Parts: sequence; structure tokens; C-alpha cells
Amino acid sequence: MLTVQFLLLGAVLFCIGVYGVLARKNAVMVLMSIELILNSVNLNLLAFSSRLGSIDGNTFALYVIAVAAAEVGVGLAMVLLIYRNRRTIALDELSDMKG
Amino acid sequence: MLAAETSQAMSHSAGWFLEHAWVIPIIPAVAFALIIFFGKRLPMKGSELGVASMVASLVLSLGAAWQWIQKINDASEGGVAHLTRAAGEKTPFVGPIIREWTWWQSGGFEFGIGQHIDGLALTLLVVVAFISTLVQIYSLEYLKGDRRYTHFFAALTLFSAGMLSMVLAPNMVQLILGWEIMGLCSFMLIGHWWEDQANARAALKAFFTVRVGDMGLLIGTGALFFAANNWTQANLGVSGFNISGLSAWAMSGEASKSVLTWGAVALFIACIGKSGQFPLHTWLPDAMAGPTPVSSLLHSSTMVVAGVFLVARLYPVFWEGLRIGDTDINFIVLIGGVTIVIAALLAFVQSDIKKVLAYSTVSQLGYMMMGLGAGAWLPAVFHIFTHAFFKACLFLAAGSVSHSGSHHSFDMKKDMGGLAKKMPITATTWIISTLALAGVFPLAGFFSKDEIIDNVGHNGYQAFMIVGLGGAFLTAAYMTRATYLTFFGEARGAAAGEHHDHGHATDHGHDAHDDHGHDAHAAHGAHDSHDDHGAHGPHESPKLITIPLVILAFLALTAGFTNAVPFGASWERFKKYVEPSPAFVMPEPVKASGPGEAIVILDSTRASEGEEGEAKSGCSYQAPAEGEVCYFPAVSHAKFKWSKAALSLAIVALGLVSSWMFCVQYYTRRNRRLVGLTQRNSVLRGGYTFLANKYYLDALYEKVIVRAVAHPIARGAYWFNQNVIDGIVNGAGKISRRTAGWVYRNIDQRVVDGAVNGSGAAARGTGGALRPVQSGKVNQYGALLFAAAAIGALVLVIVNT
Amino acid sequence: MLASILAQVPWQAPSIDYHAIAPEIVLAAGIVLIILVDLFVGESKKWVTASLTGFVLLGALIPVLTLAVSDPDARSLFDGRYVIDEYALTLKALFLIAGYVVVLLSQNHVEEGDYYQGEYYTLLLTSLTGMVMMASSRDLVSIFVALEFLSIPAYMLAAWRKRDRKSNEAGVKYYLLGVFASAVMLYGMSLLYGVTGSTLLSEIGRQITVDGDFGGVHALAIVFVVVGFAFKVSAVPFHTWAPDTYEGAPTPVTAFLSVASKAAGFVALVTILYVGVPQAKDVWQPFLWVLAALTMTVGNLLALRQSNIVRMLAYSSISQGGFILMPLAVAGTGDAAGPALQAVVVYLLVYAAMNLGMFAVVIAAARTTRSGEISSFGGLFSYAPGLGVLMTIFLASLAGIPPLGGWIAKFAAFRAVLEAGNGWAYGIAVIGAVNSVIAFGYYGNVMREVWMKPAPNGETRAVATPTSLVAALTITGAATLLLGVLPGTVLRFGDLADLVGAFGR
Amino acid sequence: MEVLRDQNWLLTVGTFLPLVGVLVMLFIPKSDEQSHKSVALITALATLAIGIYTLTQFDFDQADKLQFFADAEWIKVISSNYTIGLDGMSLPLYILSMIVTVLVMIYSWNHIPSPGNPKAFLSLMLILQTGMAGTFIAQDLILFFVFFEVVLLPMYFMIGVWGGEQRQYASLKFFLYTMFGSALMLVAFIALFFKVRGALPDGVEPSFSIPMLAEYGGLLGRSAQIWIFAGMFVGFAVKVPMFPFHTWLPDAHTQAPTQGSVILAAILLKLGTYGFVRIAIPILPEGAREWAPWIGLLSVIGIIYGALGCLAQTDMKRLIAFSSVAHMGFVMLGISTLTPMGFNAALFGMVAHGLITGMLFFIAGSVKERYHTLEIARLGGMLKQLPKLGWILGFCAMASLGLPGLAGFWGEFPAILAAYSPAPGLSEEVFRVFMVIAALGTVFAAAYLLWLFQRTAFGEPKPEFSGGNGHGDHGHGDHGHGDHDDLHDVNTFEWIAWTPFLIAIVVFGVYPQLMFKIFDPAVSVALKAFGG
Repeated sequence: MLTVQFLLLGAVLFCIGVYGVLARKNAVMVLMSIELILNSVNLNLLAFSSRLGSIDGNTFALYVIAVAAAEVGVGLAMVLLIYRNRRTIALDELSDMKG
Repeated sequence: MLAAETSQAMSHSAGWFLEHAWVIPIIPAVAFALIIFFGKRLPMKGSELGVASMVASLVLSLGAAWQWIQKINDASEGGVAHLTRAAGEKTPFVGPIIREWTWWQSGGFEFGIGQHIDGLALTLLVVVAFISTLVQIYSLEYLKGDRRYTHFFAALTLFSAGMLSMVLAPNMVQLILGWEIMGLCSFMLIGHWWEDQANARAALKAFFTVRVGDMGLLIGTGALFFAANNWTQANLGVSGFNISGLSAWAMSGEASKSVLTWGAVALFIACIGKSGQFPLHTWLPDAMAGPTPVSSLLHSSTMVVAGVFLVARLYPVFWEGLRIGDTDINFIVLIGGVTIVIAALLAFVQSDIKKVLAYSTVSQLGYMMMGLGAGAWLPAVFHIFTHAFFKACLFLAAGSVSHSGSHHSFDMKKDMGGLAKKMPITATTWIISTLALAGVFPLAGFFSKDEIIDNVGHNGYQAFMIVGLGGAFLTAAYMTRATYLTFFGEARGAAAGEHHDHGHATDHGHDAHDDHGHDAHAAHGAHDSHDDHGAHGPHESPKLITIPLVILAFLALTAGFTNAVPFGASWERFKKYVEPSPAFVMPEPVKASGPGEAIVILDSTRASEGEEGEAKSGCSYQAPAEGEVCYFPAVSHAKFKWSKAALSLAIVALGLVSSWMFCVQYYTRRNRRLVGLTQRNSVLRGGYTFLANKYYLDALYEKVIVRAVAHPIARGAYWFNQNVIDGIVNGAGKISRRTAGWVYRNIDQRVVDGAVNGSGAAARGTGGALRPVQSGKVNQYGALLFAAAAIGALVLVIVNT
Repeated sequence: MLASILAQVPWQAPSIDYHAIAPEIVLAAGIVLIILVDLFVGESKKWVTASLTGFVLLGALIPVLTLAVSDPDARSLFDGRYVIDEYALTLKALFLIAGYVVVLLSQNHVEEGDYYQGEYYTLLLTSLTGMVMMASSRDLVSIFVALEFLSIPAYMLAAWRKRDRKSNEAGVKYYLLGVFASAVMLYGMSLLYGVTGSTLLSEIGRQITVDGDFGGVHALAIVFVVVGFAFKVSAVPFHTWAPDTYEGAPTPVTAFLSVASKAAGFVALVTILYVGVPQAKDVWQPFLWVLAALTMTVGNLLALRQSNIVRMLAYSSISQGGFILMPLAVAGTGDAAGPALQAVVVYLLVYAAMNLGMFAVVIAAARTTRSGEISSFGGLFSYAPGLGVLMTIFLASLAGIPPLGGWIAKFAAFRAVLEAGNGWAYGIAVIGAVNSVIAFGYYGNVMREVWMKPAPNGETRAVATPTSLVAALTITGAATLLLGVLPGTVLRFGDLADLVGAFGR
Repeated sequence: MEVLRDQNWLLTVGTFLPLVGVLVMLFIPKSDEQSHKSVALITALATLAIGIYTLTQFDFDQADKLQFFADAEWIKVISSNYTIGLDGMSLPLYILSMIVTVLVMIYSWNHIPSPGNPKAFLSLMLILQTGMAGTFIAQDLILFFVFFEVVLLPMYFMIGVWGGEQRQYASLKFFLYTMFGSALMLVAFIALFFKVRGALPDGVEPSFSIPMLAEYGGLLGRSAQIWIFAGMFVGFAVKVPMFPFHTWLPDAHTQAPTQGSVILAAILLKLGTYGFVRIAIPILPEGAREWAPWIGLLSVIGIIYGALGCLAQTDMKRLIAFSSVAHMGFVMLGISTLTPMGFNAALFGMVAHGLITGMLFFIAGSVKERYHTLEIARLGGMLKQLPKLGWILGFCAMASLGLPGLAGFWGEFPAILAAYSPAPGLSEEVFRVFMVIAALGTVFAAAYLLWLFQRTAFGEPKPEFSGGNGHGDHGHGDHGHGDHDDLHDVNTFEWIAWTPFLIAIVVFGVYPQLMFKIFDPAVSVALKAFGG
């Protein structure tokens, strides 16, 4: 089985996600990048799960997917909140508090 | 508490007074407390307590002295079997009566308090008690109406308590106690009129200068204590503070030389400070700012001899430590000699009568020190004895003059002159004491001072014998000068009945002072008679002042006969009763509880014969045998020779006469205004008639003495004294203040404190530096987060693979 | 393929010990109840929800106590994935009581701010439930779920003041970073699962051994997992969200975050370290050592510069977190594991008491000062001596001055560290000692305002403190004093809290 | 070591009684100042009564044993107990703390510094009292630490709230310094515990009990002892304070209210030195031996340095504060010799310095109250305007410069003596040099104290103060109130508060045995490791 390839793919996805989180100024883009990371995690879990032939990975992945959905829900709600208060969702303008 | 009582062995032999000498200082101490607390309510404002206490302690001292004499006589008549032969002739050995109680103990060491009575102690006891009594009586009148009358008597009484307790101290700790209390009283009494900052400064200077010396006292005591303690505990069962213990240890030959030397030097520094020896003498003349009775008690006859007393008291320590035995110049002689000359020269250029006496005191103390240093123990102690009388008398006379004659001025040139007629008693007493001081036969000074000079030479310090003779000459000269200026010649200033206004200004408003900063209106405070006599000029002082003068003058006449060497050994009572014998004695087996008394065993074999005067035997020349100790080195005594005496007498006479001539000439010529023609003529005529070669004398005096001595040297010395030595003493203060300021500003505030505050600032600074990290930008937060994670992971991955 | 896997593992329903999970059940029921009540009571009666929440929490506390007294040996459910041991119980109790205090703090605040009370308390309860679950979770999955369970409501609470820019910002920052951190953590977990083939911590602990093949992947996995929780406990440099969030969020929420959610993070961290990867101490000890040192120092230094009290408290709680991390940094060395665990628990308890108390005072005082600036507390002692003294007590306790609770916590921490007794231990101990001094710099600064400065704009009318706040102050104040004077009590809790399976025990 | 357990409730009561007073005062409204004062005073008196009773019950023949020994379980899990006891070393300080508190209370009766609020002020003072007394009776390191720290906050507030212009800076500085010290001290304590636990023979229960540690502490390795001692050293040296750590003292003293300065000087400074003689040195003989020369060095530096600091001052109170640095230098010198004599000297010095410097601060306070300044340059002629106050100042100055016959001398002289022959193993040469420097210090002491006395008390009053009463009434000095309102001489409360100090200074000066015989046995026990 191509476990290693799957893992590599996962790693790549992870890196892209991280890059997105760090580089993107747009809140929605950041959310999506985080989704990427989570999916890379799922990929890992499934790959390992099938390699080890244990069911735990799959379960874990399911949980992750479910929780991720909830997270995104909350996230988008917040983005809306911001937009309503500031008419923008650019993260680098969120710096009222610093120091 | 009452542990460590001396063995009963001696208790029965000694009488009650000797047994209970320790009461003597307690009486004035109690009196002091009473005066402080109740003095002001008493009819005589507490002075009566002071006088009474002094009389009481005088009686006790005399009683003790009497019993001591009995004891010695018994011993010498073989009444007591304590006979030993040492240093030639048969001398009775009578151990000191030591009683010591544990005062406090710490770390296994006992510190005692009690009494150590022997000839020396008794001499000082009598002198101190006696002079104190007279001075206090004198002060009753002299300070009448002073605003701090009570304080004054309290301080005087406390001083006596301190001095007495120091005199009979059996150990160094008690000695230090008394020593410091005297210093305190000196401070309080010099600064008695502290409203005038000058007096306050003088007081401060006196205390501080002496305190510098006391450093040596602490160090020396400590060093000797630890060095000696084991030995004394083992051999005598007393602590290393114990005076007899220290003496025996020093003589035992087992003492480490280096410690002995350092200890002796340290102690001697204290003596220099206390006894106003060169170069720490400058405080003494300033101390004259105090009331005259104070000067006459503390600063001439008693307190200032404390240093001399300490040397005499621990003589073996100095003997061994500073090698007094050998004839190479030793420290003490040197200091003493220098002091004699310096001070005597300075006395020439004073116009303040008390300053003259002050310098004279310094130089006389120099004699005592020189004597001790040269091994002339007895003459030195005897000089303490005689000097006390005539010097006290001189001061009191000076006080009497200012009190009733010169309207509270002490300036001989401005306010005195020709007082002899107005104040006969004062003048007579003054002149007697002057002659005594000058050392005219057969007055007291002769027997003591001449002996010192003689023995100094005899012990191989020829050079210093000459110094002594020179000193005698100078003494005679400057005292004559003072006498002339005060009592003869034309009356000047206040003596002539003139009134200085400041004298009066002081009557109104208590605080102001006449600018001499002297007793002036001390007496002024409430005592109105001054205005009266101020009005009708100088007059003889009242009884309370003259009686002490007369008594003292009488003693100045006669005291010398107590040890009139010229008339043969039978006259040497003072020697017999005071000088300890250099005997080897066997201390009785010691009780752990306390000091054992030294019981003498007859030991004729080791007592080596020696020619009178050549005694190179006795202990200090050979170490004592096992189990034997020795409390005093064998000192040798010069045989009295009239030839030598005649020489010194001649020198003194020369001093008197030439100085007299000089005064007449000098002051007549310089200030015609002052000296009436008639008198000048009479004197000149007298000189013309009696001295064929008067011009020669006159010329000699003018050219040699005056030009050579009086002006350049004396003034030079004075300049040196004021600007260099005194400058150093005062400068030390300034310098330390400056350094202090610098250290405080730069080290303390900048470095030490700065470091602390700096670290605080640094913390805040770093805090500030870190704040940008908290930029508020989510992405940067994220970046930081992941970076940290990545780096951490990377490092650890590398480490773990 | 899934079928084949299912075929391998025949399904049987797990036997459930309902007594063991009674607290969670009560909480869940409570959540539902409050939602319903919220639907039916009128606006004027919304305060009921607050009191209800309080009751629910106390109700949930009952089974915890019964469990504590019931039988000593631990109860384990779902073959060891959910364990109720004394450690779990102690912390459950802590969470519940802390939650109760937070409710007391929130009551007036939320009411007067006229926020959505029902929802607020619902979310609060939910988050607490997550924490309570966290205390028992012994499996990567359940830990993850519990973590999200307690985090997501917290995100929303942080942003609770909808119209307030700061509050939004707080929420968003917290959310994004939180999610990012948990994503990273998840990646680590997935790797951990991959290398050990199990999500059960005890199993992982058996797999990861020093002698066994131990490679970079293990290290990477462990570090990422630790990062996740380091974020939750706001350890430097994963702390960046904390100050902004604390400042922006409503003060009661801040109190909640700084105490409860931090505690939850530590719970998870301890569980994973002790049960999951105790053998990999060469990885996590140095990592935590650095984190602890940084956290203490940076937290303190930055706190020195704050003028806003809440922000100052944020940094202070960061540095306090550093002190809690300190013993963990050497937990693997020598026989320091026991004392370290004890120290962490003790510190969490004490810290909860004093920090909540501090926030309570701030909230109470801010009712008059109407400002979060430290300078606005000037002269508090003169016009509200009660509050002044209480604030002094809490501050002194935070600074670790005997005989207040804080010192015994610090003492336990130092003791645990020195128990390890190697160079690392002494190093971190000295750093800690120095930091405890720096800390007084800013605590003392507040004290100075309270005692020595005059009241700004002569504001000197007495403060009216509502009952709920008084209650909160009483509880926390009493706890702080008691823990300080009779530390034996709290230390016994720390003692009880032995962790099943820790270091293979 | 053996202990006497009878009446073991005494110390607990004596220590915690003040807190009861605080509780009572909590329930009295702030406005009712009189009852606050009376409650506080009564509490202090009651405490003192207990103290006196303790004194009477103390068995002086067994001063080397811990008496009234009580040992209750406190923090079992860290094996720290509530262990208290009193022996010859702690008894005088324990009593002194009570007496000082009472007298300060009396003084406070009409001297509550601004901004008033006796309730807070006096409660703090009572808490302080508990802390001080507790430190002296604690026989368990942790307990000691707790009490040691308890005194911090009250003093912090006393300085910070009731102090002078610079009060906030001073108070914070005081606190940070002490806290820094005690943090390291705590680390040292715990390290000591574990090290000793490792070295204990079987059957000995490891604990923080000081007697136990003193018995087995010697078992530790040399390097361990040195390091642990270093930790404790910093902790105690800051409190003493010794030379490099002293800079908090002048600020704290100068800014503190009179009462604060008095307590600070009389008791708080002693906590540090007491820590040395009670804990650091007996438990860690090896470490002590290693550090002794350095302690001695710092002490003599402190002596000279403090004296120089004094000479540089223009402010009376600050001068007195610096003199504390010098005097504590003598105390530490005595300690550093590690000989019984040195220890006795140090303990005596602690008490003496407490009495004398405390008294000096009282005087400074009263001067400030009358002249509204402490500028030495502006004062002068005090003896004319306030003769009694002036003479008391003179008396204390004399006592402070170590005049024999007054208490100060017995702290300095034996310390100097002891420095001549330190404990075996210490270099004699080094300590003899110290001895000389210390003796030099006594001269400096005379210099700055007399200078102070001369400048302030002698001479004519400065015009700005002598307005209208050029000569108040000193002609017969029996009553010295000038015409000026502020310039009234010593008043009743001051007399009541001061007389005991003055009497004690004289009594201990004349008969030091009173103290030494209490110290001596305990000290020789503490020093048995040095063949003491």
C-alpha cells in the first residue's frame, strides 16, 4: 500500500495550510487553510488506520470532520460579526489591542 | 555574682579601708545620680552632694593609704614573714590587695570588676580625691550663679567617679570603663558653655582626638588578653585582662615578643592621646575653653595623667614590649623628650595665661613620660604626685585672677599686670607654685623633676638628660614671663579697672558670650557682685577661692619632702611605700574561682646582689624560675649627687633671672605705654647695682635668647603647631568628611544603589523591548506560534535521531 | 474495506458505569434545561437562568463528592479511555466550583450589560462540561473532543459583546489561533497514532519507550501535541492570544478563561505526559523547561509595562502558568514525578481561588471606577477599605507572600523542582525565584495605587457590591487565606490526586 | 536536642494574641479612633504581660535548651511542623519585640502620622508584632520563613502610606530587596531539606525542624553546604543589611514614619542576624567556615562605609539610618568570628542597637514634629530650646558611639576582641586586620555622632526657630517649654515611651551579665560544631 505517499501528501497539505494561515490576510482564506490542515490530518489518520488495520483512525477522522464543521460554523459567524462592525474582514486591521 | 573573691589569706592582714577601697568610686557615682535627679531641688543645687561625696572618698582614700603604710611598715619590720631580697637591698614584698568579682562572662571568658590597691593606686586615689575636693569647693564660689551650676557639679562628680574607678581597676576592662567616662566628662565640661560654638568645637576636638588614641587601647587590650590569657589562667588563675596577671606574664619571659611589642605600642598610642603627648597634644590647649576649675582638675592634675598612669600601671608590659631595660632610644623617651621641648617653646608665645599653663602641663607630662621611658619609674610617679599640687594651684590662681582681677579675661597682655598688690594671696600662691614648677630647691618640683632628669641620664639617655635640663630652663623662663605679665609691671585693661563693654553686654540676655569664650559671664549669670567689682576694680578673691589656693601652695612647698632623696634613704618614704618590689614570688595554688593572692616565699639564693644603682639583676634580667612570677622589673636608681643637682639648679636660676631681665627689658622697651618709668628705672637700678655685667647679661639675653629662642624658634614652632600638627588633626576631620561625601555620592548612590535601580529599569526596558512581539496581528501571532513549534520540533528531532 | 475492519472487531455494547459519569450527565441535563427555560421565561425573568446554572453546577458537584467517598479504586470506562480516578475527581471539583464562582461573577455583569443571558450560561455550562470530560479523558480522541468541546463555546463567549470591536477582535484572535493550534496538535496526534498504532494513552505509553525504536517522528509528534496544550495554557511563545483576548472579552469570561480553560489545558497536558509519553521525557522535558523559563520571564517583564489591570492580569496569569509548568519541566527526573503532579494540582487549586478572587475584586471595583486602568484604583483603600484589603490579599497571594495561598503553591512547585535536584532543576528554580521577585514589581504597583495614591477625580463614595459578588469574594478570599494558613488541606488534595497509569503505575 | 515542654501554650498565645486585637478592631468603625488606640494598646500590653510571664517561667539555668517547646502537625505532606520553642538566644529578642511594640503604641497615642487612620496603622503594627515574635520562636524552617515574610507587607504599607515624600519608592525598594533575598532563601531551605534527607541515618524522620537539621546538617558535603549557605546568606544579609545589599535601608528608614523606623531598627533588622545565628551557621558549619572571612570582610566594609555614609549626610534621620549599617557591621563581625564570644557580642549588639537606634529614631521623630525639618544645618541650640530632648539625644549619641557603661559598648568591644582570635580554621591574620579596621570604625562612630550632637544640640538656636523664645527656659532647665507652640519639650507620652529604653540602656550597660548569662549557654550549643 502507498502509505508513505499518503503521508507525504498529508505533509504537503499541512504545509500549504500552514502557509495559508500565516500568509493570508483574508479571514475566510485563513479558515480554508485551516480546513486544509485538518484534512491533511484526516488523510494521515486514514492512511495509518488502513496500514495498521485498526479502526481507531477512522473513528478519529470522523470526529475530526464533525468538529471541523462545528468550528467552521463558529468561525464564519465571527467573520460576519467582524464584517458587521468594521466592514472588512482583513485580519491585519484587527489590531486595536496590542503591546 | 559575688564569685572570685580573693583568698582570705590576705584579707585578715589587710585593714578595712584597704579591703573596701572599691567603695571609693561608688560614692561619687551615687552622688552623681542623686545630683542629676534631685540636684536642682536641693538648697545648694546639688553642689553640696558633690563636695560631700568627694570629702567622703578622700577620707576613705587617706584611710586606705594609712593602712597601706602600716602594712608596709609591719612587713619591713618583719612583722609579716613576707620578706624577700631582690635588687640588692632588703625590701618587703607586700602584694597588692586585689579583689575581683565576676562582672560578666562571655564565651568562657570572665570579665571582672573590683579593686587593685597598691602604692601607685593609692597615690593617685589620694591625689584625685584631694584635688577634686578642693576644686569643687573652689567652684562653689567660682561658678556661683552659672546657669548650669548643677550640671557642672554632676559632671565633676561623675568625672571623679570615673577616674577613681580607673585608678583602682584590677583589670583592663574596668580601666577602659573609667578611661572613657573621663573622656565623656572632659567633653561635657569643656563644652560647658556650648552656646559658643567655639567651645563646642573644642569639646568635640578633645573627645575625638583622645578617641583616636583609644583605638589603640581597645586593640592593645584585645591583643594582650588573648596572648596572655592561657598563661595567666594557668599560673595565676586570672584572666588575661588582669593587670597583675599581665604584668607577671610580661615578666615571665614566656610572652611572645611580637605581641608584647604591638600591644605595648597600641596601648601607648592611647596614652599619647590621653596625656596630650606629641603629636596628639593639640587638643589640650583648646580644652582651656572649659571653666578654669575644669582645667585645673581634668586638664592639668588628674585626667591627663591617666596616660602616664597606664604606662606606670602596666610597666612590665612596656618594659618588655618597648625594651625600656636597654639603653637604646625607645619610643616613650623619644615622645616624652620631644613633647617637653615643643610644648615649652610654645608656652612662650601665648598671651592667654591658661594657654601658658596648658602647654606647661603638656611639657611636664612629657617629663613623666620620659622618666617612665627611661626606667625612672619612681620619679615619674612622684612627679605626678607633686605636679598635681602646684599645677592645680597655678590654674586656680589664674582663675582667681580672672575672677576678681581681670574681669574674666585671661589675656595677660591686655587685661593683667601689676595685680600683685591688688591680690596678694593669689600672687603669693602663684609665685610659690611657679617656683615649685620651675624646680627650685627645696620646693616640690625640685625633688621630682630633678630625680627624673638625673635617672634619665643615669639609665644611659644622656641626650635626653640634656633635653630635660633645657626643658627646665625653658620652664623657668616662660613661667617667669607669665608671672611678670600677670602680677608685675603696670596694670592694664581690666586689671586697671577699665571696663570692657562686652563684659557687660553679657549681663543682659543669658546667651551672648564675651568673645574669649571663657568663664567670663559664666559667673555673670546671676551674680551681680561682678558689676560691683567691675566698678571698683580688681580685689582679692573671696575665701572659698583663696583657701584652696593656700592649701595647695603649702603642699607645693612641702610635698617634695615625702621623697627627699638628697637627705638620704630614710627620707625616701615615697619610694618605700609606692615602688613595687621586683621580687620573685610564688603564687599560692590557685582556686579556679578567682585570682589567687601572691604569697611571697623567701628566696635568698636567687635574689642576686647588686650595687646600688647598678642593679642589673632581679627579674627582667633573668627569667623567673618554674612556678615563680614577678610583678615588676628591677629598676635602678641613680645615686643623688649634689653636683648634678647644683647644675640643674643653676640652669633653673639662669632661666628665672634672665627671663625676668628679659621681661623687664622687653616689655618695657616694646610697650612704653604699659610700663611706668619709675618701675623700669628701679629695676634697672637694681640690676645696675647688683649685677656689674648687666649689659652683658642683658645683651646676651636680647641677642641670644630672645632672638634665637623666643622669636624664631618659638614662633616657628607655634606656626608649625597651629598649621601643621593641628592642621592635620582638624584636617583629618575635613578630609574624612570629604571622602565620605565622595563615597556617598559616587559609590553608594551611583554604583551600589544605581545597580539596584538599574536592574529595575533594565527589567522594565526588556519588557518594553518585548512589547512589539505583541503586535496585535493574528498572522504574526500564528507565525510566532508555528515557528516556535517548528524550531522546537526540529531541534528535538535532530537531538533524538 | 471498512467492512473487513468491522469484521475483525466484533461489536459489543460497552457496559457503562452511570455513577461514574453522573456529573457529565447532570451537566448535559442542565444545559438542555437552561435552553428550555430560556425559551419560556420573559426578559425580566432571565436572571433565573443564572441561578439555575449555579444549581446545576452544585448539583454536578454532588456525584463528584459521592464518587470521591464511594470507593478508593479508580473506575475505568470504555476499556480505559475514560477514567474516573481521584486526580480526575479533584479537578472536576475544581472546574465545577470555579465555574460556580464565574457564574456568580457573571450574574450582574451579564444582566446589566443586558447580554443574551440564556445563551451565555448555556455556553458556559457546555464549556465546563468539556472540561469535566477532559479531566477523565485517557484517549487521544476523547481528549481532542473534550478540548474542542470546551474551546468552541469559549471562542463565542470571548466575542460575546457583539457590538464591541474589542470583543470581536478578542474572539477572532482566540478562535483563529486556537483552531490553528489544535490543527497542529491534531497533526501531531495523527502521527502519534501512526507510530504507536493506538489512540489509547496507556497503550501509547507502552509503545513509546526509550529503548524501543524512537525516532524523529516520535519527537515531532510529541512536540506538536504539546504545542496544542501549550497554547491552551498560554505558554510563551504560544501566549500571544491571551493578552488581547483577556482584554477584549467580558471580564467574567476573562476570569473563566484565565482559570478554568487554562486549568483544562494543564489537565490534558499532564495526562498526556504522564500516561501517554512518560518515557519520552528527553523530548518534552527540555521543551517544557524552555517554555517554563520563557513563560515566567516574558510574562513578568511584559506585565511590568501594563497600565490596564485586566491586561496586566493576563500577563500575570501567563507567568503564573510558567510557575505551573516549572515542575513539569523536571517531572521525569528522579522521583520528582509525584511531587510535580502534586505541585501542579495544588497550584491549579490555589491559583483558581486567588485569580478568580482578583477578578472578582476588579469587577466589583470597576463598578464605580468604570475603567480598567490601574491608575483608576487610586485610593481604593480610603473609600472602600473592604475591597482594598481583599485586593491586597489576592495580590499578595499572587505574589506568593506567606501566609496567603500563593506561597504554598510556589513552595510546592519549588519543592518538586528541587526534588529532582539536578542542574536543570536548580537552574529553573533560580529563574523562578528571581521571577517571583520581579512579579512583585507589578503586583506591588497595584497595591501602591490602592493604598498610597489619592483617588482620581476625588471619587470617594462607597462602593455598593451586589450579593453575588460578595459571595464570590467570600468564597475566594476564604479559600486563599485558608489554603495559606493551613496548607495541609490543599496539599492533601494534591496528594490524593494520583493519576492512574502515570509512569506505568 | 532535649527540650522542655511544660507550658507549651505560652508562646503560641504570646505570638498570636495581637491578631485577636486586629480582629476586634475590624469590627470597630474607622471613625472611632480613641477606642482603636485603646484596643491596640491593651492588646499590646496583654501580649507583653504574656511575655513577662514567659520571662518569669523561663528556666535560666537551662537557657541552652528549647523551652515552652511545642510541636504540632502543620503541613504533613511536606513534613513541616508547627514547631516552636524559646532558648537563650531568642528570649531577649522575643521580649524586646513585645516591649518595643508596646512603647511604640504609647508613642502613637498622640503621634499618628498623616494621613491618620489609626485603625489601619495600629492593626498593621499588631500584625507586625505577630510576625516578629513568630520569627523568634519558630523552630521549623518553613514556619520561620512564613513569619519572616509576614512582617513584609505591614512594613511595606507602613512606609508606603504613612511615610515621607519618597515613601512609595522607598517602600517598593524595601519590599523587592527583602523579597529577592527570601526567595533565594526559600530555595536554599528546600535544597537543604532534600540534601539532609539524603544524608540522614536510618530511623531519623526527615523534616524542616531546626534542631534536627542543626544536629545532622553537618553530614552534608562541603560544596553542598557552601552553596546552600550562599542562598541563605543572601536572604539574611539583605535583611541585616550587609554592605552591598544595604541601600534599601537608608531610604526605608528615612521615609518611614517614626514608629516604622523604630520597629525597623529595633527588631526587623535583627531578623537577619538572628537567622545567621539560629539557622545558617549552626546547620551548615562547613559552609559557615568557608564564608566567615567574606562575611567578616563585608562587615568591616559596612562599618567604615556606613560611617562614611553618616559623615556625608545632611539629614539627621538618614544619618541615623546609615549608622545602623555601621552598627550591624559590628554585629556581623562578631558573628563571622564563629566564636562564642563573638556570638554573644553579636546578640548583645542586636539588643543594644535595637534600644539605642530605636531611641534615636524616636528623637528624630520628635525633632521633626517640633522643627518640621531634620536638616542638620537648620537645627542647632536644641539644648537651649528643648534641653531635655537635647540631653536625651546626647545620651543616646554617647550610647551609640559605644561609651563603656552604656549598652552600646558591650556590643562593639567584645566583637572587636573576638575578632582577634576567630574560631579554629579561620585565618587569624585576616581577622586581626578586620579587628583594626573595626576599631577604626569606633573612632568614626564618635566622629559622626558627636558631630551630629554638636551641630544640632550645641550653639545658639537658628533665628528661624528662636523667634520669640531666644531663651525658653534653661536657666534651671527643670522645665523647658519655650514660648513657641511647636517647641515644647518632651511630653508625657514620649516620657512614658522613652524611659524604659533609657533605663534599659543604662542597666545593660552597667551590668551586661544580665544578657550574657542568658545568651552564653545557648550560644555554646549553637557553636558546638566549632568546638565552641
